[in-house]
Amino acid sequence: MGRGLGTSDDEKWRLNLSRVAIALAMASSLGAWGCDSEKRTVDATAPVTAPTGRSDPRLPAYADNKFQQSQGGLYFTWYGCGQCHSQSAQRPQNFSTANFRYGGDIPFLYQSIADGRAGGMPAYKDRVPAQQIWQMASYVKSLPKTNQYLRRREDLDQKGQPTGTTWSGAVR
Amino acid sequence: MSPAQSALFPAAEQAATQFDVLTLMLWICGVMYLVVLLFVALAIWRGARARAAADSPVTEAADPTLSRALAIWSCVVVLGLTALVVGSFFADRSLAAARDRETLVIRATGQQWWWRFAYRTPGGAWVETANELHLPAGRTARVEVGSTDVIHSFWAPPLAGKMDVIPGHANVLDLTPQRIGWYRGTCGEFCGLQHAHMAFDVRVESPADFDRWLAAQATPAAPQSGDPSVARGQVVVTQGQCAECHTIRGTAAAGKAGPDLTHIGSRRSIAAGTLPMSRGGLEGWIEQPAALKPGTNMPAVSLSPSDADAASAYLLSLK
Amino acid sequence: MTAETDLRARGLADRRRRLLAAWADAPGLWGFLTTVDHKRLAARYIVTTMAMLFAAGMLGVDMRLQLAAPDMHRMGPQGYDESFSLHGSTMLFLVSVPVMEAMAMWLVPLMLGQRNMAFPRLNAFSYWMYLEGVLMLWIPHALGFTPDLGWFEYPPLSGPAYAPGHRADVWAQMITFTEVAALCVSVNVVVTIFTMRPPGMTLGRMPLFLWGMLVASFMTVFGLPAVMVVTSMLIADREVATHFFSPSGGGDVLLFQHLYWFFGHPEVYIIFVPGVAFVSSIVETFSRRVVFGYVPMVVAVLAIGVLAFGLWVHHMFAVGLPKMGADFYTAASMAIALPIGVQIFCWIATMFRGRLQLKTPMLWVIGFIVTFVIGGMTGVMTASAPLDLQLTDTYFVVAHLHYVLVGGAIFPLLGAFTYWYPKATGRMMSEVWGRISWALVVVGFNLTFFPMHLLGLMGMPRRIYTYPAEMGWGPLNLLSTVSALITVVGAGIFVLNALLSYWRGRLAGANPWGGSTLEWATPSPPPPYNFDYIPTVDSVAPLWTRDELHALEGLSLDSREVLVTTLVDAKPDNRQKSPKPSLWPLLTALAVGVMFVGSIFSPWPIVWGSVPVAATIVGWFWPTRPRAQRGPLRART
Amino acid sequence: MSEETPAFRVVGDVSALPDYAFGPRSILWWGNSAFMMIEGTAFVLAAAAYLYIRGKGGHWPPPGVRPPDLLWGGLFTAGLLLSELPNRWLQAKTRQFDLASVRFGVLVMTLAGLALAGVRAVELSHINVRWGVDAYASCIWLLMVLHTTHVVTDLGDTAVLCLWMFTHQPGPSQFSDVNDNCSYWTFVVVTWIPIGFLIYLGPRLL
Repeated sequence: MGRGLGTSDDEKWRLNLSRVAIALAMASSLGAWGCDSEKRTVDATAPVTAPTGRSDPRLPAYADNKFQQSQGGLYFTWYGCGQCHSQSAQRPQNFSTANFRYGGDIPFLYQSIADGRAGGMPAYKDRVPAQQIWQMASYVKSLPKTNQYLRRREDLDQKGQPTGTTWSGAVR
Repeated sequence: MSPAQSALFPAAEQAATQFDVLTLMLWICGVMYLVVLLFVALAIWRGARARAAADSPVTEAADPTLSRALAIWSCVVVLGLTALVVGSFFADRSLAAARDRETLVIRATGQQWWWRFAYRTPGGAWVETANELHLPAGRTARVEVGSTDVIHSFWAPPLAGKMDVIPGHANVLDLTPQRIGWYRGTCGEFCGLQHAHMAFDVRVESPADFDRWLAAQATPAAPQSGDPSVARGQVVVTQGQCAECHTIRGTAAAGKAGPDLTHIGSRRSIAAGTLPMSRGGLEGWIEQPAALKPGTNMPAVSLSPSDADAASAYLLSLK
Repeated sequence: MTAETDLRARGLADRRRRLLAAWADAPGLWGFLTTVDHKRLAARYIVTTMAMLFAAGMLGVDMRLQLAAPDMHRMGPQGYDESFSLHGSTMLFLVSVPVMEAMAMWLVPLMLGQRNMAFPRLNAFSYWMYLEGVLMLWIPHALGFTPDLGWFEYPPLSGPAYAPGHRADVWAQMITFTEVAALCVSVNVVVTIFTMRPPGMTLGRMPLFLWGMLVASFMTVFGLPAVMVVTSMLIADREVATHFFSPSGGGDVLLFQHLYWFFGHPEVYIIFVPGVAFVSSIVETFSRRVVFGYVPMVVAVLAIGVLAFGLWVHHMFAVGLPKMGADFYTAASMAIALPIGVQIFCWIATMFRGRLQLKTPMLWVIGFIVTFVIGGMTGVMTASAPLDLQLTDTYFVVAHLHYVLVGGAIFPLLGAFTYWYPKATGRMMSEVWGRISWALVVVGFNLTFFPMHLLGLMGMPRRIYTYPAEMGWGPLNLLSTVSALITVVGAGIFVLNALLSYWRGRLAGANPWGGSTLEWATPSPPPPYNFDYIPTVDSVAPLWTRDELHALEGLSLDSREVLVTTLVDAKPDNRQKSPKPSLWPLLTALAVGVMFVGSIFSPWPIVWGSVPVAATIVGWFWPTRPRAQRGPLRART
Repeated sequence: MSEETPAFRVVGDVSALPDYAFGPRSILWWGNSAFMMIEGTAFVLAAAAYLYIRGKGGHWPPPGVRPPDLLWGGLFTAGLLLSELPNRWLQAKTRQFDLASVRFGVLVMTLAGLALAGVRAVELSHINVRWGVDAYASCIWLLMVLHTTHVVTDLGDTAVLCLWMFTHQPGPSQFSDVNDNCSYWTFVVVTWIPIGFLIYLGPRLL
C-alpha cells in the first residue's frame, strides 16, 4: 500500500476512460481465451477410434485442452513412456522442441503412438485404448510449449504413480 | 438405516473407544444445553412479566447476585470441559496402546479413485488385492496407509476413525475388529471427481477363515466356471488392452496401474463400491466406465458385445 | 426566549448547510465513483454481499436437490464439485467476512460520533477490490471455468499435476483480492477506534460492539496474511514451478494445511466475533438494561481473539500427528468454550434482569442463542482428537459449521440488519413479516442441518455428489432438502420485507428502539457529515444517562476535518484533514486488478503491472500544495 | 423512545488544537504501523515456512548446491545497516521542519536506496540456485522476493517524496509523511536481520 505521502487531497481528476477501457478489454480477452482450453469432459463421449485427419471434428476438444493434456500426462507416466521420452532424454526424444519428425499435430502424434515408428517406437494400439492415445497425443503436443521446470514439477508430483512395471508402492 | 458404514455401531475396539467419547460428550453437552435452554426460557418469562414497568433503562451494569452466578457458571463450564479433555486424553491413550499388539501388516494405498491393499503373508511375501479388506476378528492389524497421487483418507467408521493418506507421509492406523460381519469404508478426504465412489468393503471374519482367505488370495488365478465363454474371455482380458493396467497373476496380464484382478470374482463390489458384483455389472463397467463413474481413469475399451460378455464371464469366474 | 430559540435554530440551519457543502458527494455517476462516504460505501458493500449470499445460497439449494435422494443424476461430479467450491468460497470470502467488515464500516464512525473513518479513501479502494474479487470468481464461472477443489484447495490436488488449467489459480487470486479488501477495512477500523473515539470514551467506556469489531479487525490483521502467503505459494508452485508443496521436491503438502488453517480457524472467529458484537448491542437495547458484566465480556472477547490463533491444528487431527500434540490442541480448542460460555451467560443474565421486549431483532438473538449453542457444543466434540477422527470431513462437520456460522453469525447479522435498518433508511421493517421470516428461517434452518449430525455419524462423508441407496441416508437427506426450501422461503420474505419497507415502512425517527449508543443521536438516515457537533460521552450508554448530550464545536465547517483523541483516555488532541472524494482508489483498484488477473497467466504482469499500480498510488497520495519558491527545482515564472 | 435527535449542549471548543501531529498522535502513523504489522506477519509466516521445510530433515542446501555467496549479501547488509544512520538523522530533522536538511536527507536516502537496489540485483544472481530446483531453493527465493519487494516499494516512496519536497512547499503534514517513511525504512532494515540470517547463514549453520 502507498504509505508516506500522506493526507493528500482533492483536485478533480477527469475520468480516465481510456485506461478503464483498456483494463476491461484486457480482462475480458484473457477470460475468453481461457474458456475452451478449460473445458472438462468427463462423461462417456470419449473417442473410440483414431483421428481421421486434420479436419476430424473431435480435434478441437483435444488439441489445446488442459484437462485432456493432463490426463495424457498421467497415462504417459503410467505406461512408462518416460523410459525413452523423459525430460532428460536427448532431443528430440524428450519433446522439448516442436520439430517432431513425423508431424506435431494430433493425427500424426496419434499415429506414432498407435502404430509405432521405425527406430524403436513400438505400436501401442493393441495395448492402449483410443481415448488414452488421444489424450497422450494432446499431452505430447503440449510439451514443447511447456516450461521445462514446470514439466519437471509435474513429473515429481506424479512420482508415486505407477510407472509401468517399476512401481513399488506409495512414496515414503 | 444401514449400520455397515456407521460410527454408531462400532465393530472394533477403536471405534468403540471413540463411541464412548461420543457418549460422554452427548451427556455433558446435552445437560449443559438443557440448562441454557432453561435459562433462556426463564429470562423470556421474567422479562415479559417485567415489561409493564415503564421507567427509564437500567444503566448500572453491576449486580452482585449475577456476579456470583457467573462465577458458579464458569466453574461448571470448566469442570465440564475438564471432564471432556480427560476423557479424550484417555481415549487417545487407549488408541495408542494397540500399537503394541500388532500381529498383521496391511498396506493400504489410496489412488484416484480406488484402494490397493497388500497383505504381508507369514512367509514375508506381499499379496495384493483391491477395494476389499479382510480382517481377522480379535487380532490387531497394522494398516500402513500411503498415497500415490493426492491426499485421501482411510475411513471405515465401524472400525475406527480416519487416517489421512498423504503423499510423502507414512501414516499408520491400528484396527482391532471384534464383531464378525461385512462393513464398508470409504475415502474421507475430498480427492477429486470421483471422491464419492472410492469405497471399499470390509470383511471381519474368524482368524481361521481369514487365514484360508489369505492363502487363497496368494494363489494364482484359476477360473472356476463351466461357462464356455470363459476361455474366450481369458484371451480378451489377458492379451488385450486390459492387461496394460491390470495384473492377473498366473496370466500374461501384469499391468500395475489399475487394481489387481487375480481374484476379482470373489469380491463383493465393482469399481470401488460403485456396483454390486455381477456379470451384468462387470459388463456395463467394461463397456461404459465413464457413464457409471464420470472422470474415472478406467478407459472405455472397444470390445464387441460378445467379447465384453465373455470378459465379464471370465472375470466373474476368478474366485 | 422565542427570539433566542429562533436564532439558535437559524445558527443550526446555517451550520448544517455549510457542513453539507463540505461533506456531500458530487451528484450522479461522478459522485458514485468517487465517494468516500463510509455509509455509502458500506451500503454498497452490504448490497453486494447480499447478492452473493443469494447466489451462493442458490448453489446450496442446488446441492441439496442433488442429494435429496440416493443415486441422483441432476449433476455430475464436475458440476457438484464446482457448486460446493463456489458455495464455500463465496460464503466465506465474499459474504461472511466482507459483510461483517461492511457493518463495521457503516457503524463504527456513527457509534464514535465521527464524520468519517480514519482512511476514507482506503474504504473506497477496499470496496472496489472486493468487487473485483467477486468478478474474479463469478465471471470465470459464467465463462465455464469454475474452481472445483473446495474452499480449501489442498495440494497436491490443487498442484500443477492434478489441477490442470487455471481454475485453481482463479480461486487463489480471488482470495488475494478479497483479503486485500478485508485488510484495508480492518486497518481502518483499528485506527479509527484507536485515534478517533469521542472525547470521554475511554477504553473502559467503549460499547461492547466496538470491542468486538476491534478484536475482529486485529484478528484479520494477523490471520489474513497467512492465507495470502499460502495462496501465493500455491500459485508459485503452479506457475513458476517452486516446490513448497511437492513431496518429491523436498516440500511438504502439510505445510499448506498448517498455513491455511492458521488463517482458517481465526477466520471463523473473524466472522463470529462481529456477530457477538451485534448481539451485545441488541440485547442491551431490548432488555432496557446495560449488558451485565462489562469486564468479563471484554476479557472474553479478547480471550477469543488470542486463543483462536492457537487452535488451527484441530482441523488436522487426522493427518497423523503425534498423540501428545493432538491432546494439547484438544485442550486448547476446548478452552475457547469458556469465554463463549461466559458471554452467553452475560446475555441471558441481562435479559433476565432487564425488561425484555421481544421485537424482531431480539427474536433473532434468541434464535442465535438456541442455535449457536448447539454449534458450540458440536465444536467441543470435534475438538476432541480421538472423536474428531470419526467426525471430521463428514456431514457432522457440515452441520457443525453451519450451526456456528449461520447460527452464530448470520442470525445475529439478520437481527442487526433489522435493528439498524431504520437508522440507515429512516423507515422501519414490518414486525409481522419480520416474525414470519424469523420463524421460517430458524425452524427451516434447524430442520435442514440438525439431521446432518446424524448423517455424519451414520458415515456420510462430505463433498460426495451422490450416494448409494443401501446406505440408508435417503430419508434424512430428503428431510434436509425440504427444510432447506422452507428456509429459502423465509429468507425470501426477509428480503421482500427489507425491499418493500424501504418505500413503505413506517417512518422511524432518530431513535426508534430507544438505543443507548451515539448512532441513535443523529437523524435517520444520517446526513453525510453524520453529526452537527462532536458529541462527548461520560458512560458506556450515553443516551441513557443524559437527556442532553454534551458536545464540542470548533472543527472546520467548510472543509473536511476530524477530531483526533488520545489512545487510552480519549482526550481531544488535534484536528486532522479528512480526504475528499477521489477517483484514485478506483483507478488503483483497477491497476491492481489488472496485475492480479494477469499474474494467473504468467509471472510477468507482476513486474510490468506494478508500474500502473505505482503510478495510481502516487496519484492517490500526491499532496496538493503550492510549488516551491526556493531550491534548485523551484517554480520559475 | 424519542422521535427526535437528543439536544446537544455545546460545552467546549476544539478550534485551538493543532491541525497536524507526529508519531502516534497522527492517524497516518497508525495506518503505517498497521500495514507494517501485516507485512511483518507475512515475513514471520514465510520464515516459519522455511523452518518447517528445513525441519523435515535432509540436506540444506541439497547436495551440489552452494549456499548464496556471502560477498554481495554482506555488502548489501552493511549498506543497509549504514543507511539507517542518515535515516535516523532525517527523521529527527522532520520534527524540526528543517526544509533544507529534509530535502538533503531524502535525496541521500533516495540515492542510498538506489545503490542498495543495485547491490540487491547483483545479489540475486549470486543465490546460486534457481527457485524451481527444489524446496530449499523455493524457500530462499520466497524470503528474498518478499524483502526485495519492500526495498523497492520504499525506494519508490522515498524517490517520489524527494521529487515532491524539491518541487513544492511542504506543510507540516508533509514533514510528517517523511517521518513515517523513515519509520518504514527502519522496518525494512530491521526485518532484513532475521531474513538475511535465514538466507545467508541458514544454509551454513542450520
